[in-house]
Parts: sequence; structure tokens; C-alpha cells
Amino acid sequence: MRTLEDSRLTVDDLIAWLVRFDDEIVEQAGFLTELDSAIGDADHGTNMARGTAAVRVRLTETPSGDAGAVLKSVGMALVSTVGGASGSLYGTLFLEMAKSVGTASELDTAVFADAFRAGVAGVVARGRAEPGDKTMIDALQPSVEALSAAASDGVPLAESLQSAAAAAAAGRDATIPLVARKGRASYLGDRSADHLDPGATSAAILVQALADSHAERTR
Amino acid sequence: MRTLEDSRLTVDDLIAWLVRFDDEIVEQAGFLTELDSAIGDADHGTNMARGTAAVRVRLTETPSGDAGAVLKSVGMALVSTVGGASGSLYGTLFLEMAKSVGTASELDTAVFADAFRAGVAGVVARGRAEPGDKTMIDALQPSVEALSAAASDGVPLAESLQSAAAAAAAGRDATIPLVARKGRASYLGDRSADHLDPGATSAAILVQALADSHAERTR
Amino acid sequence: MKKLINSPATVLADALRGVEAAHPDVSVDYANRVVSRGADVKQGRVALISGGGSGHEPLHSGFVGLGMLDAACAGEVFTSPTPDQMLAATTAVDAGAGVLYIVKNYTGDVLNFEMAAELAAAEGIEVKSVLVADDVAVEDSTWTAGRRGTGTTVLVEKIAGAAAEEGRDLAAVHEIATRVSENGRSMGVALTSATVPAVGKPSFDLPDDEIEMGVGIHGEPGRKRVSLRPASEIAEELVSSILADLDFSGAPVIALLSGLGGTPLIELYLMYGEVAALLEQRGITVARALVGDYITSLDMAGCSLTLLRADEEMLRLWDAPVNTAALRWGV
Amino acid sequence: MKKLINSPATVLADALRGVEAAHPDVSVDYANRVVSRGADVKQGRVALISGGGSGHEPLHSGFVGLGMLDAACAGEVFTSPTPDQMLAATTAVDAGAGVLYIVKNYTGDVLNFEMAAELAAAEGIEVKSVLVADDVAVEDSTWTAGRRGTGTTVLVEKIAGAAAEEGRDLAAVHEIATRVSENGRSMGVALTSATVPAVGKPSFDLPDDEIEMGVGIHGEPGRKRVSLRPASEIAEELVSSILADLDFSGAPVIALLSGLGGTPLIELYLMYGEVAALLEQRGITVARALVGDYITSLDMAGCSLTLLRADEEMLRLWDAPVNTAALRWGV
Ligand SMILES: Nc1ncnc2c1ncn2[C@@H]1O[C@H](COP(=O)(O)OP(=O)(O)O)[C@@H](O)[C@H]1O
Ligand SMILES: Nc1ncnc2c1ncn2[C@@H]1O[C@H](COP(=O)(O)OP(=O)(O)O)[C@@H](O)[C@H]1O
Ligand SMILES: [Mg+2]
Ligand SMILES: [Mg+2]
Ligand SMILES: [Mg+2]
Ligand SMILES: [Mg+2]
Repeated sequence: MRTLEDSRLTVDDLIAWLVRFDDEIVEQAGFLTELDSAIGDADHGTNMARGTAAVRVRLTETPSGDAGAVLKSVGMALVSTVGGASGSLYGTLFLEMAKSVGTASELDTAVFADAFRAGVAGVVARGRAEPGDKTMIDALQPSVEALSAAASDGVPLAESLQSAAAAAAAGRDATIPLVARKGRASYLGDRSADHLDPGATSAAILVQALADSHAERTR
Repeated sequence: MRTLEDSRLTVDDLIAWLVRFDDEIVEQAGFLTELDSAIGDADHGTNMARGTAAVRVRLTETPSGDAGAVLKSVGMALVSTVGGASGSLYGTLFLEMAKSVGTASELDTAVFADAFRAGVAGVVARGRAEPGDKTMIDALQPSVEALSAAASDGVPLAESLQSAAAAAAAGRDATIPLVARKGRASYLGDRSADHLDPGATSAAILVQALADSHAERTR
Repeated sequence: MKKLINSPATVLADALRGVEAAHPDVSVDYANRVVSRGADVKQGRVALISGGGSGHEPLHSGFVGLGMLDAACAGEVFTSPTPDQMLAATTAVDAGAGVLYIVKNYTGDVLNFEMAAELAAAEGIEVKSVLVADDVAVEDSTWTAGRRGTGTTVLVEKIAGAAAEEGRDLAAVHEIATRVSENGRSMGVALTSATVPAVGKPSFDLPDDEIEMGVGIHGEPGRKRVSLRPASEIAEELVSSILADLDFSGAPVIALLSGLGGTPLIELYLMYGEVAALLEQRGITVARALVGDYITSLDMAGCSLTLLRADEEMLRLWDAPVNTAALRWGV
Repeated sequence: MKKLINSPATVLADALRGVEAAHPDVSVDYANRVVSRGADVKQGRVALISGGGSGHEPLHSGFVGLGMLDAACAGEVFTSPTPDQMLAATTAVDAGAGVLYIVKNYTGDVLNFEMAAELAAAEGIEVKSVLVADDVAVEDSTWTAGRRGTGTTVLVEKIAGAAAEEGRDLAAVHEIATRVSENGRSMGVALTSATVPAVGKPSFDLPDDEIEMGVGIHGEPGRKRVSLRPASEIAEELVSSILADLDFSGAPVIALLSGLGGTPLIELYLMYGEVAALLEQRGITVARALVGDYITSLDMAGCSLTLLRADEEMLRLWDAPVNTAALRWGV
């Protein structure tokens, strides 16, 4: 067990994050699918659960390597198992993070923040969604900003991750009133308002899982 | 208006009978179809209503001719519009009655009883059902016997027709406990018991319509 | 009741307009509700006619065309057509070599085709009939109106149609039709009831967790009502019921897995996968297979399995060209 | 939920077994969920690949074969397949002349096919994509992910498939595919919701007296929810919405009236009769028509209408031989 002063994410931390992400997704799959029933095609929970299960298997059953290798393997697993819009987008998030971190074996707040930013930029580039389009970007982008700000303010890692998670959650909630302009929900027009976006919800779960798994491991 | 002593069915009486049959079928179509839902294919009321409507049109919109011609025209109309098992059977009933009465223009009790017997014999020959098979025969055969008995006992026509109708009704009710051995209901096996047979029910309506229309016209 | 119709009374007439519009090759006699091959009736060839209640589409009108039926008579929904319809079809397609009636064994169809045959005979047209009674779900056929005619009808129409197209005479076409009829067996399963338009509600109630094994194509009940179960177990019951009824060993089989109208193709393929595996386990070789909606029961969810113990001649006739709305190959 | 399945998790794998069993001509790569033409890939010919979420059968696997697709990638139910599936299909069918991806415009399909194209390019395979976005129910396409791809996909696959079969090069096949895509328009109507197996209940609630006009093939909502009405009025709305979007005058039209999976053929023919009458009233000539289940949405009741403003070349390619599970003629 490490102390609170720990300010780096190790490869094991990344693995713990994604195992926890899988736990949360398993638990929330029904809820995510319900959200997707309301404004999509009722598969987001099933899609994500299929993906995180595959990620877990890959991470826990094969030797891990450096941070870049781990993140790439996560991205590949997501791309090849989730399907749908979210599969390529979450896959891109991790593949771009992998490129950003390269062969590092530990990531400090700033390096991780940069990687996260690169990942989200990849999602934007692939999906062409802008903030306010009622997509996962609405949770991811504020989360990136919060994490970068924390990093440049020298905030400790644990706290930085908590503020990234809080920003993601706030971004997620802010999708409720929005009218979707990307993804299936956009076909609903005005009827897409007053609903949480499923992808923003899973994105908030992703960031929260990191904050929580890190907190647990450094408790 | 004729008196109760009237002991012959005229061509107009036959027409009045079938118009009244149509009235009754229209009213009972839902019920007949419901009976057919339980042990058949949910079309007996619709079938009969289509047929009696066609009969009514033919009888009321074209010149009538002798009794044989009227009964033949009824039979042809039923054969060509009812469809299903009941169409050919009711059609046969009237076509055989037509043959039996020939060119007569009035039928006394005995002649009508013979014609009715010939008609029902035709139904049996075509459908190969025996009494107890839970079909229209279970209403028609006792009705024939009652009418013949009344005729040979010299019972007045009105009363004879009422006893024929009563026998048909009793025969109809007696189908309830029976297990069907002919028609679609037979596929139900034991599950066909405890249900009225739709065809026996429409057959009882047919005979009752004759008794009632005759009673009304001679009141 | 939610249906794409104008009114229950006009369903059949309105649907026939669509058939004619979609298939310029066939011609529709609206007064008699007869769908027949247009111009291509060949002088001197035996003609094939079938018919029955509507609601089983593509049976029968979808099988009118080269190598299959010459005419189909459409009754009201689930109600057999009438003798005058059949007679009109008969006089329309008879080319002097006689006519084969392909009749599904339901009292209404049997009686009406019988009357039609009498009328045709009176007009000097030679008619023979083949009765299809292939539904193994009806066990006590001595105590019933006999087995119902279901999926084997499609196979009789195809194979006898090819025989007629070859120019065989009526006796020979009747012979092969009878042989197919006698060697075909079917059984169906319903997950839901059909809703007859004129009735407006389901013909029977089936609880959310029950299915009807051995259902007929009009929703007539079958052997038993059982709990909803995996497709593999349903397939096992269909296959073993059929195999218990006729020895299929040592002969090539033509298999037809038909939807009942409300079941999507993905489920039909899934069921066929189970059926194929079971047959393989039992050493039975499927020589030809059809999966899709071929004989349906309005909007009923479920499927029926038909297996034909075929011989070389049947396979050859099966493979012969056919050009109809619902079955087409070789042309 | 009542379905002929073993378990929601195995629907796709189990159904693929049935596809392979029923159609010995195609081969199934289970690991990659790719259905492809078996042996008959012709060296040097452009290959066509499509794919998408499952639950739309016969789209796409039912259109693999001579004159149409070389391979179909099956995603989970209503979920686009993944780039690795597409790449596997690409390397399997590429014959050196390049590959055309036929992509329905859904974010998931678009993004995954994009990634696949990048991967294929990295392996030195030339890929072009055609996007089908034909659903006129999506009005404000600037403010959405764009129009959805529906029935025109079937027509693109058929016509581009015939062009590839003729030996045209990738640019030419892409050109005609694009032309078909741009000249096709569709709109659908749902009477009931589909039920996704993994979800177990209908994706949306539709009261007994309401229908969804302009529904998507995954049950995405359409223009509006209206009261249940006669087929003639529904047809009028579908036809006029399509005609308002593109000028169809003076050109032959290919019409596709597809069921959504839970609607019986008799209703589809009835609807097509209404559509044909409306088009005739407006002086539009239907040159070719298809009525049946071609692009479905699991067990959803309803239908979709697709009209293609065709030209002589499209008609000629339409009539070219095709031999697939769901579309076959000329061979
Ligand atoms: N263009 C896009 N950019 C970013 N996120 C998107 C985009 N399109 C959709 N999404 C996200 O994907 C989520 C839906 O994912 P999922 O249901 O798994 O895929 P699909 O929509 O293909 O069924 C949406 O809630 C939204 O957050
Ligand atoms: N072989 C038969 N002989 C006499 N009556 C029969 C026979 N088969 C059926 N019926 C009668 O026909 C009735 C059903 O008629 P109907 O529903 O109109 O025809 P279908 O059974 O063809 O749908 C049954 O209730 C029964 O009384
Ligand atoms: Mg979704
Ligand atoms: Mg009935
Ligand atoms: Mg009937
Ligand atoms: Mg999806």
C-alpha cells in the first residue's frame, strides 16, 4: 500500500483502474442500456459490458508491459469488442493515450493529463462532436480541462483525479437539457432533451473509476 | 296476415325465413365467432354473416320463382360466399332441399319435413359427420326427427316448426360436453369438451328463425 | 389490433391489388380471387391449382408461376375458398390435359375442392386431387378430421409443378404429388397467437411464459402448452416428433423451416441451425433447405419445420427452374 | 420477451450456424462473424463488403453471393461490427482490384468502417466507401448525425454488385454505387417496437392506437407519433414524404416495400397496392418492385418504403443475375 503522497500512476494502477471500470460497468450496464433505450437503441450497457469484460481478460491474463502497451491493448480490446459508436470512440481514446505515453512505465499527473487530452482530442477528431452535442465529449472535455488545470496548479494526483471525476460528472449531468446533435439520439430532435446521455454517463464512470481505484490503492 | 291454421310454407315464407336468419346471424355473428375462437379458427360468425347477407341480397333483389328455385339460389349463394366447412355444408343443405321440393310453390309440413331430411342427409353425405361428432349435425339431425314426427302426427305447421327448433336447440346444447371428432375442433382433442359447437349453434338459429318468422307471419 | 390494413372487410381485395402491382407476370381475377399465370400457359400441359384461406402468404399466390402453380384461389382470412372460385380457376388454366388440385387437409378446403371437382367434371374437365396431411402434431388422426396440411404443401407444389412443366400426364403428376405428400412431415410451434383482422383480437391467449407445441397454421392448438424454453429444446421436440412418425434414415431430406409470419429471419436461422445440428447427430443428410416465411399464420410468432424424405427424382424436380414471387431459381 | 433463441448472448453465433447450414454456398468465419462467398471469388474483380448491426436480416448476410456482396460483417444486434471484423472480411475477399465498403449512415457504422479502411490501407488494400443516407424522415440533417441509411442499401448492394460482377474497376463501381445512393429515398412506419434480446423488453412504448411515422430500423423515433390509421393514409404519408424530397418525375422507379420483421406478407402486399396506386396517380412508373422482408428491425411490426430514381443502366444492372439467400434471379 502506498501513501497519499504517491503522485504517479503505475502500470498496475492503470490495470486496477480498468478492472474497477469493468466492475462499475457490470453494475451499471442495465442503467446505461435504459438510458440508451430512451434516446438511442438500447445497447450501450451491453456494448460497454462486452468491452470492459474483454479488457479485463486481456489485462489480467496476459503480461502487461509498459503503460503505452497496456493502454494500446485496452484500446484494441475496446475497438474489437464494443462495436457501435462507442467502441471506436472509447477505443480511440485509449489508442491515442497509448501513443501519448509511449514506453513510460509510470505517469505523473502532468503526463497523464497530457495523455488524457490527446485521447479526448482523438475522440473529437474521430467522432466530430463538439461540446454541447450531447455526447461523451460533454463529460470528457471538462474532465480533461479540470485535470490539466490541477496538474499545472501542482495539485496532488489523487485530488486531481477527483476533480477530473467531478468535472466529468458535472458534464454528464449537463447533458440532460441538451438536444442531441450527434449519434442516434440526434434523430429524436427536441425529444432528446431531458435525458442523460448514455455515453457521457459511461465516460463519467470511467473517470470516477480511476479516481476511486487510485484512492483505494493509496488509502 | 294469415291465420294460425295456415299449414303451408309459401315462397314468401321461405324468403321471410332467410331474411330473418340473416337478421339473427348479424346479431349473433360476434357470439358465433367467439365460440369458434374457443375451439376453431374464429371465423364462423364472419363466414355466416357474409353468406346470409348474400342470400338476402339475392332473395330480395331478384325475382323469386318456385320453392325449388328459391332454395337453390340460397344454396348457391351460401356455397359461393361462406367458404370454410360451413359454406359447403349449409350450401349442400339448401341445394338438396331444393332438389327435394322441385317446382312446388307451397310446401306442407310433410313435404317440408322430407325436404329438410334430404337436406340434412346431404350434409351428412358431404361432411361424413355422425351424430355425437360435435358438429351442426347434432342440431340438425334431432331437428329433422322432431319435424318428421310432428308431420306424421299431424301436428300443425307452426307447432311442428317450434318443436323442430326446440330439438335443434337441445341438440345444440348437447354439444357442450362432447369431444369433437370432425372439423377443426377435433384437433383440440379433450380440450374441445365444455364448449358449444359454433355450427350447431348457427344451425339452431336457422331452425329457430324459421319457426319465429312463420309464427310472426301467421300471428 | 394493429395492422397495415384499410378495413377488415377489404383485406383480401386490397392485398390482391398489391400482388398484381408487384408481379406483372401474374394476373388477378378479382371477382373470383384467383391469381394465375398470365400468358404463359402451355397448351397441353397439366395444370396445377391450389388454394386455401388467406393469411398464409406467400402460400399460395406467391407460388404461382413457371414450374409451380398455374393458379391459386384465395379464400377469406383462414377460410377456405369456395367451389365457384376453384371452378373459375380450373376453366381458366385447364389446357386440355387435366388439372391437379393440391388440397390441404382441412374440412373446409376438402369439401369445397370436392364440390369444385364435381362441377369441373360436369364441365368435362378431368381433375385429380392430392391431399396434404402432414402435421404430426395431430396424433389421433382416426378420431379427428385427420392430420392438417401444412408445410409439405409447398414441397408438393414445387415438385409436382416441375413434373407438370416437364409435360407428364395427369396420372404421373398426381403420382409424384402423392408421393411427396406421403413422405413429408411437419410440426409447428407458436410463441404468440395470430390476430384475425375481422376478429380484432388474438385467437387464443398464450401467457408470456408459455408456448404452444404442435400448433396449426390457423392457431389450432397442438399437442400441449409448455413453458417457454431455449430454441435448442424446441428444435429437439420438433425434430424428434417428426422422426418418430416416419423413418427418415438413408434418404436425402428436403428441409423447410418456415416462419409463421411474426418471427424475424434471425430467429428462423437460429432455429434452423439447431435443427441441422440435430439431424446431423442422427445421421440424416439434408440435401436441400429453405429457411424463411413460406407458410405463415398471419402475425403469429413461431415456426414450423417440414422434412421430406426425398428420392433422386424429387431432388431433380426440386432443382428444376421455378419462377414465382416467393420461390425462384434456375431462371 | 418471447423469442426462438437459446440465450441473448448467443443469438448471433447461433444464427450464423443456421446461415451456414442452410446455405452451403457461403462460408462463415465465426471468429470474425463474417459471411462470405465461398469458392467463387473471381481473381481481379472488385469486391463488395457491407455490414452492420444484426437484427436487420436478410440484410446483409442474405445478400452475399453472385452479383451482390462478397462479404457481410455481422455486428451484435443493432450494434455496428468492429474494424477487425471488417479488416478480416477485406483481406479475405480482396482480389487485388480493391474493395468497396457499403456503409449505412449510423455513427457506429461510419466510425468503424473508417477505422477499417485505415487498417486496410495500412495493409496496402485499396478501399473506397459509399455511404447510404436515404431516410427522409430525418429532416434536419445538418443538426443530426445525418440521414440514416435504410432500404436504399439493398439497391446499392444489388446494382453495385452487378457492376463489380461485370468487371468494372473500383472507381466505376464506386461511382454507380454513389449514384444509386444519391437517388434513393426511404421512409418507414412502426406499429410496434422491436425487442432487443439482450434488453428483454420493447425498446419503446407505443400505445395500442398509435404508430411511429418515420421510424428508423433500430426503433429510433421518426417524425411524429400519430394515431393508427388506414393503410391508404399511411401509404400516402410515406409516398408524399419521399416525393417531396426528390423529384421522381420522368424516370423509371425501383420500388422496395420491406417489412420490418413482424409484419405478415399479406399486409405488405396490401401496403404495396396502396403505394402503387398513389405512384400511378402521380404519373410515376414503377419499373421494378420488391415486396417482402429485406431490411428489418427484429420483430418490429411495420414497413418501410424505398424508391430509387433509376436510369437505364441501373435497371440493366438490377436485372443482371443474382444468386444470394434472399435475392435470386437469372441463375
Ligand atoms: N459522434 C460522436 N462523438 C462522440 N460521442 C458520440 C458520438 N456519437 C455517439 N456518441 C456517444 O455514443 C453513445 C452511444 O453509444 P452506443 O449506444 O454504445 O453506440 P450506438 O449509438 O452505435 O448504439 C452516445 O450516448 C454518445 O455519448
Ligand atoms: N364434417 C363436418 N360435418 C358437419 N359439420 C361440420 C363438419 N366439420 C365442421 N362442421 C361444422 O362447421 C362448423 C365450423 O364452421 P366454420 O367455422 O364456418 O368453418 P371452418 O371450420 O372451415 O372455419 C363447426 O362448428 C361444425 O359445426
Ligand atoms: Mg446504442
Ligand atoms: Mg371456423
Ligand atoms: Mg375457417
Ligand atoms: Mg447500437
